[in-house]
Amino acid sequence: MHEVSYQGEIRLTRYLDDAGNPLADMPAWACGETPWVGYYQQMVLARQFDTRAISLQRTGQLGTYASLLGAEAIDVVCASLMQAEDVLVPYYRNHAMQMIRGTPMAQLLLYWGGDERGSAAPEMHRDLPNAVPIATQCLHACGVATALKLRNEHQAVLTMIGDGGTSKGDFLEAINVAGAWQLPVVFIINNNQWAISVPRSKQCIAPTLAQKALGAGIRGEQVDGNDAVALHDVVGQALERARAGKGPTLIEALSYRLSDHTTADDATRYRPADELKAAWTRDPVARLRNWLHRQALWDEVREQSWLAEARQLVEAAITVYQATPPQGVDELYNHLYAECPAELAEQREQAQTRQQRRQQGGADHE
Amino acid sequence: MHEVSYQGEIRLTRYLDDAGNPLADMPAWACGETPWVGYYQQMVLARQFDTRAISLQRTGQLGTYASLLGAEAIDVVCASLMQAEDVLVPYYRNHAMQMIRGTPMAQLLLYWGGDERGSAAPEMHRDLPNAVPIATQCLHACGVATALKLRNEHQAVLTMIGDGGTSKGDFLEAINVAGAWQLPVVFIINNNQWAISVPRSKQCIAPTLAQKALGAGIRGEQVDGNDAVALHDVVGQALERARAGKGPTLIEALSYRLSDHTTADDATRYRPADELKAAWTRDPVARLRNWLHRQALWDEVREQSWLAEARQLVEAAITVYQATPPQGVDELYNHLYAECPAELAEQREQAQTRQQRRQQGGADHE
Amino acid sequence: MNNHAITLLEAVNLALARALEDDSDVVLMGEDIGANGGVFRATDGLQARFGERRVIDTPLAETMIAGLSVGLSTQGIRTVAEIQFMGFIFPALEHLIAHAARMRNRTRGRLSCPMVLRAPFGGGIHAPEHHSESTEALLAHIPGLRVVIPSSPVRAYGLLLAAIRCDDPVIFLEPKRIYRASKTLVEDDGNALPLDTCFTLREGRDITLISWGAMIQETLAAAHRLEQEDDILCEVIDVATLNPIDHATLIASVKKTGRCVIIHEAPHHGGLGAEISATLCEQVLTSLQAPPRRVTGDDTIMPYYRNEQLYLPDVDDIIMAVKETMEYSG
Amino acid sequence: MNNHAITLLEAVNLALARALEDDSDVVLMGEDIGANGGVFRATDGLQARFGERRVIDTPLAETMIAGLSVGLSTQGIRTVAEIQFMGFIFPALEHLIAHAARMRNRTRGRLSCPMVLRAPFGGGIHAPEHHSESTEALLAHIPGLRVVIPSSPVRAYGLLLAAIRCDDPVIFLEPKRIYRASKTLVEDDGNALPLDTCFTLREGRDITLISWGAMIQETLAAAHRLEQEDDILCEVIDVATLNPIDHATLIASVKKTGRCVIIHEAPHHGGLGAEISATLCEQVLTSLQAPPRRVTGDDTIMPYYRNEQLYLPDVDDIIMAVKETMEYSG
Ligand SMILES: Cc1ncc(C[n+]2csc(CCOP(=O)(O)OP(=O)(O)O)c2C)c(N)n1
Ligand SMILES: Cc1ncc(C[n+]2csc(CCOP(=O)(O)OP(=O)(O)O)c2C)c(N)n1
Ligand SMILES: [Mg+2]
Ligand SMILES: [Mg+2]
Repeated sequence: MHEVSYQGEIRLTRYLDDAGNPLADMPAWACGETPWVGYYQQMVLARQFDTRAISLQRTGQLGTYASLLGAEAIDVVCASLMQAEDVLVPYYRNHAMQMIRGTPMAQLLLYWGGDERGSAAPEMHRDLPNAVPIATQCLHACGVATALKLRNEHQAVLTMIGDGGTSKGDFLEAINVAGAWQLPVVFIINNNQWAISVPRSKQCIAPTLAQKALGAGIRGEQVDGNDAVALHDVVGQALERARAGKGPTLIEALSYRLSDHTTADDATRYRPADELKAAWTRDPVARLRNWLHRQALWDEVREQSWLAEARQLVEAAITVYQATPPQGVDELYNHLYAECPAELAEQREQAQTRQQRRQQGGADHE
Repeated sequence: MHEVSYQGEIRLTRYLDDAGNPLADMPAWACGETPWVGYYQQMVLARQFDTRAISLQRTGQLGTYASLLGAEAIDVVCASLMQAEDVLVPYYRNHAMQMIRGTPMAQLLLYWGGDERGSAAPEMHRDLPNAVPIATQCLHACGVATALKLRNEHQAVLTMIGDGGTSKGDFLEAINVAGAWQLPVVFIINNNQWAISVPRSKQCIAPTLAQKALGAGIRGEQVDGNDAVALHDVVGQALERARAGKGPTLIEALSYRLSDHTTADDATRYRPADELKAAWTRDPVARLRNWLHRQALWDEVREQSWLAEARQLVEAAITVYQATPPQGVDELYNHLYAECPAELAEQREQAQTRQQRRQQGGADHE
Repeated sequence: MNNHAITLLEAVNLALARALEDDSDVVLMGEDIGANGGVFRATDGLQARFGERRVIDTPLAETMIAGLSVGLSTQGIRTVAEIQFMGFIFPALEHLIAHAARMRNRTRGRLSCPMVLRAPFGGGIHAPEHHSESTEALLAHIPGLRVVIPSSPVRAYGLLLAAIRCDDPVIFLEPKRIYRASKTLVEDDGNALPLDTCFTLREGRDITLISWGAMIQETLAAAHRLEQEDDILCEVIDVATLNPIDHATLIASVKKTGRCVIIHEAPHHGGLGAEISATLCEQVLTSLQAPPRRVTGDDTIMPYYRNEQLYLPDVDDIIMAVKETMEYSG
Repeated sequence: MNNHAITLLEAVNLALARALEDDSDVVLMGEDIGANGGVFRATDGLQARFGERRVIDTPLAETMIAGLSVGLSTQGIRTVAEIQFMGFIFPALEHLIAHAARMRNRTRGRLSCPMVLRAPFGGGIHAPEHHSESTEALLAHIPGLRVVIPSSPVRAYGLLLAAIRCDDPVIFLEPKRIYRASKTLVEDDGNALPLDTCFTLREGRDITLISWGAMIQETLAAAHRLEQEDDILCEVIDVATLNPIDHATLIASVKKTGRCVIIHEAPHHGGLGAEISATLCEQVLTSLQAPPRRVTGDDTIMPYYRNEQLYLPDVDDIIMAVKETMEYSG
């Protein structure tokens, strides 16, 4: 004797096909210059930043770097839809989000150049710094959202995670408590199909990752992450629901990691070349450009002039980055505690002496 | 432009109403003496064990004890349906399961009496001992299931967890990997509505806990945990699917914790009395008795004689338990490593000396 | 409650109430801390008094509790989270070590984690497996985490207030064996105690006894008996804050007495007794008239309760170690 | 691969291959260890050779990796799990501490956890945050866990084989800074090295240098220079197994030399240097001609890579500590 005690479903939103053609008649809000041209420009800028960051790394001028190639639409649309007083809790691939939220590109380079000051930009307000340990950011986002709720601030928190990260307890505990407490959080899964070398299919047998929301009793949906229009629709509504106290949303944005995992990775070891090739036909940047071209909102002239501008912006940031002298040895000790404890202050002093010694050429030259 | 990319549902299985009346015509397999009378007897025995364990605790003869009152049907049916070569990975409330799997009651008492030998019964075969850290057993169950799979043994692993435990990452990671690897595991949630003082409603906003299976892409269902017939149906099929290589199942058994959380708890501090009273009308033991009475498979005479027998079995176990001398001090050191390292052997020797000293009355009497 | 003699447990409750009262940014969070008042009653009555928004029962997930606390505290909410028993703290460690301890350093001071994680710890109460651990050394090894352990009602009150007001993450470990051991007068004056100092509980001439948590009881009892029976005058120091440690006080004392015994319940190997012993040797070797001794738990698992007394050091163990140290000659 | 000069990393690979070859109950598991061969290539080629059933890519969850390993190993599957970087080991700790370390003791020997958890550790490779930690002290404090760290290709091969064959859970930490530092001849003879002994790498008369992992390089370099330049003969000991430690070898050496310096990368406070220093003082106080010294990381967070060299001890630091110890006089 069986009865149905629960039914749930996940929907997928798409507006543009791979070539940037509307899949059906476009709604009115989707037409016109704003916000699409701005989105496009940010996406181009992000890609320019990415290209240069990789080349800096290749020439020994930057540390291991996580490319956002292929995730430009997700990053740009999410960040653009956020209000200044919303809070971003990023993962390590959200450079464009951070730029749009106000972090100068030079600071992003500092971060990836192995300098803590990259996370210290005053422009970051109360946004959290990058979380490297997978999925931990999801719980921080819930904590921040709880703080907003306790203070009756009607703002949203947005956090992102990769497809691989959805297997880790932190993410699953986070969506559960977000539901239980109806927190104003939007969780975005950047499902780029790979977690380093592990394909999406090996993380989870469920056909969608969005359906993890059903287990937590929260709203979950899929969106084409290469489709800026669809992202604008889905993420925008989720942020509004969060701000209106209507609870959390889990959004699985379907994308593809067009790059290696990081500059330390070599994806040819494990990833079929034709899969990558096919993914390029869904490139989010080309798709939006085509759609704008089609509507005569963009053309080759604007493209070239924006590309030049983007290049300039990035080069200027690189110059600032490269001109930034390293932190002094005391900075290893200054920020650990609100006030430096006696023993640590002593270690700081010894470290300063040692550093002088090292600069003067070692123990023998004392 | 939205399309539906996933649909899922959870069903609830029940055969008997609260009073033990069939909710509809009963299937043929549900009628007759076997296995129902055996189930009933085990449930009565379990309750007798439970009653006496609590009284031992109250009189200082046993440590903190977690009562299984209200979960008898779940435990008895699950354990009875398991084959000897299946593996049980219990949590701390599965006394009846362990008994039925072969652990002598005296050993169970030893465990709750603060003696490691309680988990050493050779009758436990390769079953795991109780897991106290919430939800950890679910991952162990997956590990055991992976071992079975690697060795091509077509057996099942069964593990249990409480409603509260479903919020913890271990459980969620476990059902995910069980799905990804199609492991032969049956996860039973004993949803007794409370996690110590925290009600089910505060753990998760989803209407069922079974739907967490949907997020992991595995089969999930609800069953009336006070209904031995429904349990027999649902758990039996899940175990068979597991053994047949058809993958894992998550079963949410709806029950009620008719006791305090443990003997260290006082549920009147947080639990409405009328809720408890209402829950007693769904008592699994009375329900099965009524159903057996109705079919003339049980009567007051058999009841009394079985009760007497159950009492005897339990008292005999208590006698064995109470007659068991404590372990020697060397036993603190003998089982940590396969071979006792030199330093630890030295500590063992000193501990033996110290113990002699203590028994002789302290430092002054050396 | 002003001016009543109270237990250590009640002092914890009193400090929590005071902190909630004084600062609307203080929030408590944990499993069963609401209506139930915590499994030990440390939060008894606080939800009724301060409401469900400030005294919050969480879902059952320690990783989550720690992760939420990190997020909350970055926004200036002083989160006092409870882990029900220290044996269940492990899932919280990633957030404590990788985030709470680092947030200020990582952002060069832009954000910080003014949070407290409370957990009862230690053995001796006849509890089930995993309810008797002393793993303070794991936490005290982490730069950026302050680790604080009170050993009396007065210090529980003052140190917990200090921990909550501290702008750094603090692990506050409560010795549950002495939760209700004795009552002393605690004034609810809102005064915090310092987190950068050891407490000298008893001055002495002959030897320094160094301990923390519940073992302070046995240590004081040993000192008392040693004075009575053998005229050995022990200086007794409660380390109280295990990271960063106030080594200066310990060093000064051992310079004076020339001898020391360090007492803790946690296993010997890599316990904090090692850090203290090593630092003393390194700093005051020439003042030492005998090797420092450690009286600790052995390097095995705390046994189930029937045999737990076989594991725990007792007063006689301390007395013997002291006597042997006093009698040491090269 | 027989008789080729190989790196420490290749020696790890060689030992894993040998173990997979010899015992069908050995299974490898971890993130990216399959087709990718591990982010450092420690498992390169093994999945191709031994198949997906024995070299298993897991979903991304360290708690799960540890929990599965516990379950698998209770059934006699010798699971060799990889944690990609030691900075991500924290979610695994509950299963390591509460289960792997206890299973044998808890069941009085009925079940056990013959598993190995491998993780690369330590700084100096210009990696991002959390990729440079040295938290071996946390693990070595846990009774029941063996903690093993190789410092050369030969020891990597022999100790890893021993770890896999050991019937206890072993944490095997690989010093990634020297993964490819040098090549030496390693015979693939299937012979394991003992897990209960330190390795004396260099005999010496004047002072004992005690270290492990990557710092063995700097320690040996310092010993070399001290001999060349100052005629100071250092005995160099690689502790190798950090729990249980072979204190006897250390004690014998320091009894002989009368002096010692302990070198590790991990933070000073509560690091294993403290345990070694304390034990030496307690056991051989009268043989000590100078206080033991610790050359360690400071009690702060390993900085991001631009400044990581400011954190790591170097050869000169060791040399200075040795000289000061040699010159010590009361
Ligand atoms: C807890 C933890 N484990 C392992 C790693 C190492 N690691 C870094 S990124 C990564 C894969 C992440 O994949 P995914 O979540 O899909 O995100 P993506 O990088 O593809 O955007 C891994 C395993 C880590 N950073 N944290
Ligand atoms: C990791 C962990 N955290 C906390 C506890 C303390 N604790 C023991 S039982 C329990 C509640 C469990 O509730 P539930 O999962 O519903 O199972 P039930 O006891 O109701 O069967 C708690 C919090 C624990 N044992 N392990
Ligand atoms: Mg990915
Ligand atoms: Mg429950």
